[in-house]
Amino acid sequence: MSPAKKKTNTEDYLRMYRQMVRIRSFEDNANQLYLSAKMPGLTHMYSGEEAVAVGICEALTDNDRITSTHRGHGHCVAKGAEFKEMFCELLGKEEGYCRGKGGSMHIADQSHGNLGANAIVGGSMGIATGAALTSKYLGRDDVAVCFFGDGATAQGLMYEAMNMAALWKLPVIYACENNGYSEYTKTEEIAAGSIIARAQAFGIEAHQVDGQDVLAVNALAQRLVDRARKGEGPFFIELMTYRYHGHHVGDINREYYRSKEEERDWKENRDPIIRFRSWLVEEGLASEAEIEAINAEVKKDAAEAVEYALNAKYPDPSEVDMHVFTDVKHALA
Amino acid sequence: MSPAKKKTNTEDYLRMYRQMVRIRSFEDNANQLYLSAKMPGLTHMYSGEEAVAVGICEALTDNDRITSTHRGHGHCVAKGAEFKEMFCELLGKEEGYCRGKGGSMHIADQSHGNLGANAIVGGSMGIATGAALTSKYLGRDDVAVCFFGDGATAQGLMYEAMNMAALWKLPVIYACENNGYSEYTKTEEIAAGSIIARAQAFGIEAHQVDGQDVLAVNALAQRLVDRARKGEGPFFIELMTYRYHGHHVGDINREYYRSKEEERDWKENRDPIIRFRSWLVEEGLASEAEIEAINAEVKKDAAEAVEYALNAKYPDPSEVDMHVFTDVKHALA
Amino acid sequence: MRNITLSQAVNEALAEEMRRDETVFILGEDVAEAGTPFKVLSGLVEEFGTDRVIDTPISEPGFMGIAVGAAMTGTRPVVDLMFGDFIFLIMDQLCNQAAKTHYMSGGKLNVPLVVRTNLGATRRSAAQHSQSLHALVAHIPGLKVALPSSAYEAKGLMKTAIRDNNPVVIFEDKLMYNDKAPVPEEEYLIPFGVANIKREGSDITLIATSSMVQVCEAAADILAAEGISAEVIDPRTIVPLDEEALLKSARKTSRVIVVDEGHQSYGITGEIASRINEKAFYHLDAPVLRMGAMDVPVPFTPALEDLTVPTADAVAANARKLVSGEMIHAA
Amino acid sequence: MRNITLSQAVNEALAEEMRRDETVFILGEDVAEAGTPFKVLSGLVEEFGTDRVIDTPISEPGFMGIAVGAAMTGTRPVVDLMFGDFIFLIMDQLCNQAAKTHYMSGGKLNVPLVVRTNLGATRRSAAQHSQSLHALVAHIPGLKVALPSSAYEAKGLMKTAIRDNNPVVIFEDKLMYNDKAPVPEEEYLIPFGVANIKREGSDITLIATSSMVQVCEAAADILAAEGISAEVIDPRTIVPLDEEALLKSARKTSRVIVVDEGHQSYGITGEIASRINEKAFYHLDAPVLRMGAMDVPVPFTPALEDLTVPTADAVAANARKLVSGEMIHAA
Ligand SMILES: Cc1ncc(C[n+]2csc(CCOP(=O)(O)OP(=O)(O)O)c2C)c(N)n1
Ligand SMILES: Cc1ncc(C[n+]2csc(CCOP(=O)(O)OP(=O)(O)O)c2C)c(N)n1
Ligand SMILES: [Mg+2]
Ligand SMILES: [Mg+2]
Repeated sequence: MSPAKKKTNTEDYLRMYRQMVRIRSFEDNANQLYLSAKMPGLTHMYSGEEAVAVGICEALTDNDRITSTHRGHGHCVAKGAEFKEMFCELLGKEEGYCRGKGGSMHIADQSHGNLGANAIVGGSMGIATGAALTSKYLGRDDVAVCFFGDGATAQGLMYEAMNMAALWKLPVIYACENNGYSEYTKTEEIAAGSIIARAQAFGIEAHQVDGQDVLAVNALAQRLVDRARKGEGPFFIELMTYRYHGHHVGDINREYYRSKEEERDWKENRDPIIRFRSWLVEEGLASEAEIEAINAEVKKDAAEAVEYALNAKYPDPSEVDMHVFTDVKHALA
Repeated sequence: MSPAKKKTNTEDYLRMYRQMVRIRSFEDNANQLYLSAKMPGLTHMYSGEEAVAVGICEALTDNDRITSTHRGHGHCVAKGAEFKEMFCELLGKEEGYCRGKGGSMHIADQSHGNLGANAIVGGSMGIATGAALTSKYLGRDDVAVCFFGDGATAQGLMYEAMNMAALWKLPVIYACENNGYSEYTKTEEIAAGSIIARAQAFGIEAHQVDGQDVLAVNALAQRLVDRARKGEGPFFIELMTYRYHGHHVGDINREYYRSKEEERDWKENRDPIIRFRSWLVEEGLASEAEIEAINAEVKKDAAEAVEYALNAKYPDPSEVDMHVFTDVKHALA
Repeated sequence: MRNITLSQAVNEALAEEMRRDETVFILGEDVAEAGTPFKVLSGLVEEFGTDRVIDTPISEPGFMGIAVGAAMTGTRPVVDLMFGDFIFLIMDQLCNQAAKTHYMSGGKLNVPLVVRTNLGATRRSAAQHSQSLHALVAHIPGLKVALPSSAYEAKGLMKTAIRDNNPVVIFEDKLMYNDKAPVPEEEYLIPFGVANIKREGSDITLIATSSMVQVCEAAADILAAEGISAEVIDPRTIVPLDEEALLKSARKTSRVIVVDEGHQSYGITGEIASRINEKAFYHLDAPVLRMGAMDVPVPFTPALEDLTVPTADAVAANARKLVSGEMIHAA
Repeated sequence: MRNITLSQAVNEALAEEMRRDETVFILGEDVAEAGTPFKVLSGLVEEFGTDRVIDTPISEPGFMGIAVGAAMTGTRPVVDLMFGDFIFLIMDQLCNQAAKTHYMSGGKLNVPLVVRTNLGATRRSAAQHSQSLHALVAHIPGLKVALPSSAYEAKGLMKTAIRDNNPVVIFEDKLMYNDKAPVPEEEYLIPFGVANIKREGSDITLIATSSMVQVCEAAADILAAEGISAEVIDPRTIVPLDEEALLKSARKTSRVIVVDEGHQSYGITGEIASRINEKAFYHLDAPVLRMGAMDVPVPFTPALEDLTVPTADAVAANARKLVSGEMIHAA
C-alpha cells in the first residue's frame, strides 16, 4: 500500500472501501443477470478496476462532472448512484436512471454529475472538456473528469480536446484507465510511444499511478482536483489497472489474447479491494468483523435492488417517441 | 546558409533554384489572374515557402508520393508538374491536370506522384499514410510525404495516422509547414505545447528545420527519405517558414493579425530564393548572369503557359456527369 | 422597413441573444477578430469579448464535442462551422451524441446548442466547399434543421434556434450573405415548423428551400408572364416540417415541384414529395416532381458547376410541362 | 445446395478474393486473431497472415483515411467498421475524400475500396450500436451502396464490391450473421444495380432492403393465406438502383410499399417511393406507402425497441389496407 498520508477521518476510508465493494457487488450481480439471460443486450464489467473510479470520484463533489465509458457501472456507483435505479436501467425498466432508454452503455446520473456512459470509444473527450468550459465560463470552480480506456487514446478527438483544454486552461482531468487491453488486443499493439508523453506534448502535466491502490489514486486525484479548481488544469492521469472479466460478458474464451496466469496474478496479488482491506485492518482502522459487516450489507442491498428491478415495470409503449425533443411530448404524434 | 555538404553536381543546385523560382513565378501569375478577375474562385499562395516544397521534393523520385494542401501549387510544381496543365486547371480548362474539375484546391498530378491538394485541412494525413502502407504492402521502397500546415496539427486525424505509422513502421514523412499562422490566427493561439513533441510522443523521430534554407531542408529530407526507404520510418519534420501573401488571395487587410514589419522582415531578410541565390553566386556555382537567365526563362515559360491557359477551352458540358464512377461513362445518363 | 444583408441579420440575431442571455456564446475557427472568413460575425468580439466569441483551433470534431458537453451543463453554445462540407467531421458528436443525449437519458439531459453553417454551390469552391448537406442531419432523430431563405428568416430562425433546448443545425446560403432583405427593427422570432407562403398562386406549387426560394420566385415571375400562377412555399425548417401547409397548397394547385440544392438522390426532395404523394394523392393531377442538385461532386470549373444546380429557367420549364399536362403522359 | 450462414458467406467472399488478388487486404479493429466481435472473419488471419488482415487501433477516421491512400496507390483495402453507427466517424474520409477523388481528379485517380459494416436494431444495443445509416452514404455521389439480404447476396455482393474500382459501402444485417441460406459452392458474383424478385406476386409490390426482405417475405406469407398475392423485390444495391425492375413491378401490381430499416424521415424510402410515383404515377391505384424505422433514437429497453422497426404484421396490415382500397380514400 502506498504511503499516502492517513486521513484523521476513518469514515472516508470506510466509504472508499464500501464504494469499491459496491462496485464489485454490482458487477457480480450484473454478470449473474446476464448469465441467467435476465438482462437484455450485453455489458462490460468494471471488476478489478474499482480503485480507479473510487479513488477519483471520492475526490469530487456532486457538482463536479464526470463522463464515463462503455465500462461505466463503476464510475456510476462511485459518483453516487443508487443500485435500484441502476439495475432498473440495466434491465430496461421505467424506474431506471434513463427510464430504460439508455441501458448499460448509456447509464447517466444527472443528479450526481455523471453525464453518462458512452458507447462510442473516446466519444466523451469533448463532452468532459465542454463541461469544464462551462465551469470556467460561468465562473464556478467545478472540475470535470473524463474517464476513458487505453484503447480510446487512439481516437484523434482526444488530442483535439486536450489541445483546447491546455490552451484555455480548463479544469478537466483526463483519466486514462489503462487495463492493458483494448477489446482483444494488447495495449502495446495499438499504442505507439508513451501515453503520458502524448499529454505532456500539449503542455499538460501528466502522471502515471498504480490504479490498484485506491489511496495512491485518491491522493493524486485530491491534489490535481484542488489545483484544477484553482485554474491550474488541465491534468492527465494514466491509471494502471486490469479488468477481471472478458472485454464484455460474452468474452469467455480469451486465452488467445491473454493467459489465465496473468489474470490469476492480478486477481490474487493486486486486487484493489483485498489490498485496501488488509491495509484498513493492519492500520487498525477497521476490524475484520466490521469489514465483513460492510460486505454483507452491500451484498444484501444489491440483492434487494436486483429483486426490485426484476419486478419493476417496463416503460409504457407510449414512451417510445417521448424525449426525442425537449419541447414535444410525442415526436410522432 | 547552412553548412550543408556541397554536392559535386551543380546541376542539382541549379534545379533547386529554378524550381523555387518557378513556384514564385507561378504564384505571381496566379495572383495576377485573380486580381484581374480571370481566375474563378480563390486561391492560397505558396510564395515565401518555396524552400520547403523544393527542399523536400528534390529528395524524392517520381515513384514517391506526396499529398498536398489547400496551399498546394508549390508542392505541385516541386514534384514535377508543368505550368501549362497547372494554369489550365486553375482556370477550369479541359487540359488542366484534373480537366478543370479540381481547381486550385484539388490540383493533383498522378504522373509525378502528387496525390492531390486537399481542401479539408488535415484531410490527407491518412491518405499519405495509406500510400506508405501500399509501399510496404507491395514490398516497394517508395516513401510518402504528407505536407500540411501548423493549423492542421489541431486535427485529431494526424495523431491517429501517426500512431499507426509508428506501430507499423511505415515509410511516411510528416512535413509540417509552420508558417506561423492558421488563417488569421497565430500558431501559438491554436497549438499548445510543442508540435515536434507530439510526434515524439508516438515514438516518431522528429526534427525542426529552417524552412527558408533550401539546402538545410534538402539535406535533412535526403537523410530521412533514405532511412524511410530502408524501413526506419516514419519521421516528422517541422519546417519554420512564412507565407508572404494573405491566407488567401482576398486577404488584403491583415494588419489586425500580423504587422507589415513582420512581413517585411521575412521578405527582406529571410527570403529563400534571395538567400540561395547569394549562396550560389558566392560559392561560384552560378554567375549573376546565369541566375538572371534562369529567372527570365521561367518568367517567359509562365507567361506563355498563362496565355495558353487563358485561350484553352473549357470542358464540354457533357463532362459534368463523367468521372463520378470509374465504370460508368455518364452517371446520369 | 430597413433592408439589411443576411450577414448582418445573423450578426444581429447573435448579438441580441447574447445580450439577452449570458449563457450564449460562440465558438469556431476565426470567429473573433476575423469575424469568420465571410465576416458574418464582425464586431461581436468587440462587444462580447473573447470569452464569449471563442477562436478554436482547426478541430471540428473537438469543438463540436466541447459544445455538446458545455450545452449539457448549463450554457448555450453556438458552434460556427465554417463550411457546411465540414459537417462530415462533426457527424459523430452531432449525431451520436448531441442528437441522442436527451432521449438516451430518458429526458434528463438537454443539449441546447446551435450549429450554424452553410450550403450552396456556384462559388467556384469545388467539391469540398460547395455541398448542401442538410439531408444528412435531417435524417437523424433529435436534431432540428433550419434553412433560412433570406435575411429575414436568417435572423428570426437563428433567434429561435438559440432559445430552443434541442440541438439545431442552421444552414445559411453562403451565396446570399450580401443579399439584402427587409428586416424589422423590432425583435421577432420565427417559430420552427411553420412554412412561409412566399407568393400565392393557383396553378402549381413550388416548394423551395434556402437558395432555391429565390430561384423559384424568379421561376414564378417567368411563369406569371405566361399566365401561369405559381405558389412558392418555403418550409423554413425541414425538421420539424410543416406538412399541413405543404399539403394544403398541393391540394389547392394539384401540381407540385420540390426544389432543393442538396443532391437529388436520397436527399430531402424525396421525403417531401413522398409525403405529398401519400397524403394528397387524389388531389394531384400529376406526380410530384423533384429538382435537386445533380448527383455529382461539385465541379470546380464554371463551365460545369453552373449545370449542377436548379435554375429558374429549368424550374419554369418543368412547371410549364406539368401545367400543360406533358408530364402526366410521360409517367 | 449447401446452406451456410451469412457470416460464413462473407468470410468465403473475402477469402476467395484475397486468394485471387494479392492487393486485397482487410483492416479494422480486432479483425485478426479475434476475427471481429461477430467472428465473421475467423480463420482469415491464419490463412493470410497479419500483413493482410491488419488489426488497427480504435481510430476509425485514421484507418479509413489510410485505406483511401492505400486504394489510390495500388491496393484494394476492405475496411472493417465494427458497427454501422461508427460511420459518423469516417464520414469525412469516406464522403469528402474517397467519394470525390475520382471526379475531382478528372478521372485520373481511383479509390477501389470496400467499407464493410452493418445495420439493424433489436439487439438491445441501444442508440449508438443499432442504427441503419445507409441513407447517409447513398446521398453522396461517388459511393456505391450494397445491402445484402441473405448469405447468398452477402457473398455475391461482397465479391463484386471488392472488384469494383470505386468506393463501395456494404451494410450487413448484424442480426442475420447466423442465418443460413443456400449458397453455391461454385464462384458467383452478383452485379450491382440488379434487383432480385424474391417472390412473384400480382396484387401488391413490397420493395424491401436488407433485414426487411425477410420481414416482407413473412408478410407475404401472411397475405398469401388471405388470398393476397404480394411480390417482394430486393434492390440489393441502392446505388446504383435498379429503377426499371421496381417500376415494372409497380406498374404490374399498382400498389407499392417500400420497407427499410433506416429511419423513415429523409431516409431511402422517400427516394424510392418518389421515383415510383414520378415514373409510374398513372399505373398506381394508391400512393406508394413507406415504412421505415421510427424517427426516434433506438431505445435500449426491449419494451420499446421492438416497436421501432417494421414487422411482418405491420407490413401485412398496411398491404391489406392498400389492396382493399382503404388507403386510397384516406389520401
Ligand atoms: C468508436 C468506437 N469504435 C469501436 C468500438 C468498439 N469497442 C467497444 S469497447 C472497445 C475497446 C475499448 O478499449 P479501452 O478504451 O481500452 O477500454 P476498455 O474496454 O479496456 O475499458 C472497442 C474497440 C466502439 N464502441 N466505439
Ligand atoms: C477541416 C477544415 N477546417 C477549416 C478549413 C478552413 N481553412 C482553410 S485553410 C485554414 C488554415 C490552415 O492553416 P495551416 O494548416 O497552418 O495552413 P496554412 O494555410 O498556414 O498553409 C483553414 C482554417 C478547412 N479548409 N478545412
Ligand atoms: Mg483498455
Ligand atoms: Mg499555417
